[in-house]
Amino acid sequence: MTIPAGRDIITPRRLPKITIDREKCTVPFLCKKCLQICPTAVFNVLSVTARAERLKEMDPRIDGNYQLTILRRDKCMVCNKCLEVCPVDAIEIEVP
Amino acid sequence: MVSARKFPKITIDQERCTVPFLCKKCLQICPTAIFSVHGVKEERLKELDPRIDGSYVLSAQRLDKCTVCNRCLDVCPVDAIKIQVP
Amino acid sequence: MCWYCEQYGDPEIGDGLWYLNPYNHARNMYKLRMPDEAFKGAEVAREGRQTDISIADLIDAIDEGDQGKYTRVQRALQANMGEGGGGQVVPLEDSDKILELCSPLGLMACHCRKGVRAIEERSELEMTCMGMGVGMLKWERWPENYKGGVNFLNIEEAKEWNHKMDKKGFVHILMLFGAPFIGGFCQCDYTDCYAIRRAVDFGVGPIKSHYVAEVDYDLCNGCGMCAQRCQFGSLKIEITTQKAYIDQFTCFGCGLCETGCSKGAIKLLDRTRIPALAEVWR
Amino acid sequence: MCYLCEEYGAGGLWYLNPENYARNMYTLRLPDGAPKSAAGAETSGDIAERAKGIVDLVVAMEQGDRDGYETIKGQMNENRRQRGTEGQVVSLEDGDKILELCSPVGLMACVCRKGARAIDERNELEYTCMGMGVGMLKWERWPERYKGGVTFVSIEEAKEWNHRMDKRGFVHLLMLAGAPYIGGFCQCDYPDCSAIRRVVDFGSVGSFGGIGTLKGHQVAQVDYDGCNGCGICAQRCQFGALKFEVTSGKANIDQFVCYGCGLCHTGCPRGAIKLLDRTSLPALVEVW
Repeated sequence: MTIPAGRDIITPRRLPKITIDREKCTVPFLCKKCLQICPTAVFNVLSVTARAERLKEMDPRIDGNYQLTILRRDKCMVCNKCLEVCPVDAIEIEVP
Repeated sequence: MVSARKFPKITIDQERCTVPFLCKKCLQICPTAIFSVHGVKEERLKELDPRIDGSYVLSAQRLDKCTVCNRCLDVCPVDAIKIQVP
Repeated sequence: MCWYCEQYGDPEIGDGLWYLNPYNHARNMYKLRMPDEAFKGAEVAREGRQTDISIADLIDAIDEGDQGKYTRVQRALQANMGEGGGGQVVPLEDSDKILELCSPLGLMACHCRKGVRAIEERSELEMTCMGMGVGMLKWERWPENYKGGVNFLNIEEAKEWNHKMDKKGFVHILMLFGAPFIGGFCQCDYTDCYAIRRAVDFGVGPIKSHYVAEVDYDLCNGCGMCAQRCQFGSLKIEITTQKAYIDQFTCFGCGLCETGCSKGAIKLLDRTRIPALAEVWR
Repeated sequence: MCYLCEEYGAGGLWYLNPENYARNMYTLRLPDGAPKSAAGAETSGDIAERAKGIVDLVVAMEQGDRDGYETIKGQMNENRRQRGTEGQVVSLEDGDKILELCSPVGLMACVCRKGARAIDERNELEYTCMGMGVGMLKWERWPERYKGGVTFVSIEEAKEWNHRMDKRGFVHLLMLAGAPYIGGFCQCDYPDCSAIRRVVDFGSVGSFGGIGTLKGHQVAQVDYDGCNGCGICAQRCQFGALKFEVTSGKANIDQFVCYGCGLCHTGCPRGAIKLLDRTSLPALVEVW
């Protein structure tokens, strides 16, 4: 038997859709502007494992070594700060 | 999930606990504020006297928050509270 | 009892706490870190195991308004975490004891902060994570995972670092790399640490510690230092009484309020001795 | 838009619409056919009936009855809405504006603290609640409800009191007594205020949909440049929405959990927390 608690019950709600144009956003770990401005830490940056080499650290300056992903779009309140700071206009937020 | 558990059962002996709004010890010691005190019959133009037996009644509403710390038992001067751990 | 203690605790040693059982810090643990059949053990944890799910599915369930899916994914994630990728919050005192048992210990860059905020920790002064156990000796093979290298510490230095992190306000979490092998001793805060955020928002991730915090109303002067330090939103200042209020059902027992209280008004109690909390691990 | 604004806002904020403070509002306070109590019980005098809703919820939790839990919660919200006895959190500034519109206003003992902690507020220095509107003029008929009497105050005195309560750290909350008739201007904290407790304890993932109280029209936002991480704001949040993000050394507000009470905003010595209009953030527009 389980006890419903606040974090076990959802209130249905349409979440914003966030898309990242990877053609434009090529060096997110170097740029990191959106990652650090986001009040609710929606973004995540990952190293592209396919490019990882044993015994080698990945260079943030090289295109495509890191990828920006959306981790927590449930926390996005569309404040648009990321759009403002993105130097290459790679982020798009679609409000449902 | 919080966990699977049964809540403690709290019974208040109303015969003994007669003036809860005057005594108020359990209400103020409870770390999770699970108790509640209410006037029994609010009448127009009359204020209830906390000193009169039965003008207020104590109830334990938020059993889900009771951790059975037993502080209410310790402070109750008339031993009116019983907590049954399931 | 917590699942890890049931599996890996020794009632004779360290009050039966799994992480104080020296056997769990033995060198050969490393080989077991990807659990084989024998180590998968507890059927409870295996039930509902599903590998192709993630937090993203929980979020989709919210978007779709599908309570059933949400609950299914939540349970499966909890089961997965129990098996190997989980962890447990520990208070400062216990973590000091763990540092005495485990070797080697090395400071390293935090993986979560790197991912969530693109923070690069390049030197031992910046590093906010600690790798544990013999696996650390192979760090040089994976420079990307250990950006900035690893700075090995002795027990005293490790404790000093631990206390420094506690003072800053970080929650101490043991991160399992295949139970009971402890791979990381994390210093976490809300939003920037994956584990805490999962636990607070969805009830998925590391389990609560063996303790819960309790306020001594006689000593508490309502200064509010503790409220600044709680990362779980379970400590509030009850203005009416001018005392700290702790919701022990959501308290993770990290002990930050205890170590931050200048009046010594907050104590850690043994969770298992409180009937209503004895089985509250999530 | 919040449903109160939709129905009573006349294009703006419902509580800044002077029409809602007209004297005749008082007679409207209980709509015909509305349930007699929040729990839907026939009599509101009986203690067991009065607490029925919450007690039923607790039983459903114990039995792990999720559907039952949701049904009871839904019913409680529906009853409150029909009776027009919901509430809404307001910021200090909006509270001040309301005090200018409403008359009379009188300090009184808080009913919640009386029930939850048996606190007996006997004079104006102790009072932590404010009654509003012409209904207050009849207070003498109900001495038990207005233990210690009522101290009527002028607009300036009321504002001063409001600011003092804000300084202490109380959340300002409008309590409806038959929408849109505002019966009380509450000063609340967790867990002694039953309104705050109902929303904090019975919400859902990300703290939505508690019982009986709507979030305010604002949400707080941290200005990372201004914040020096002193942590005072974290002491003042009653909703667990504001945490001190140790990594960045800044305050971190979960705006989905935030009720927009503005206590962090008024407590910040550096002015680093701003209140934004809820409607300016698309994802929050429907989060009440």
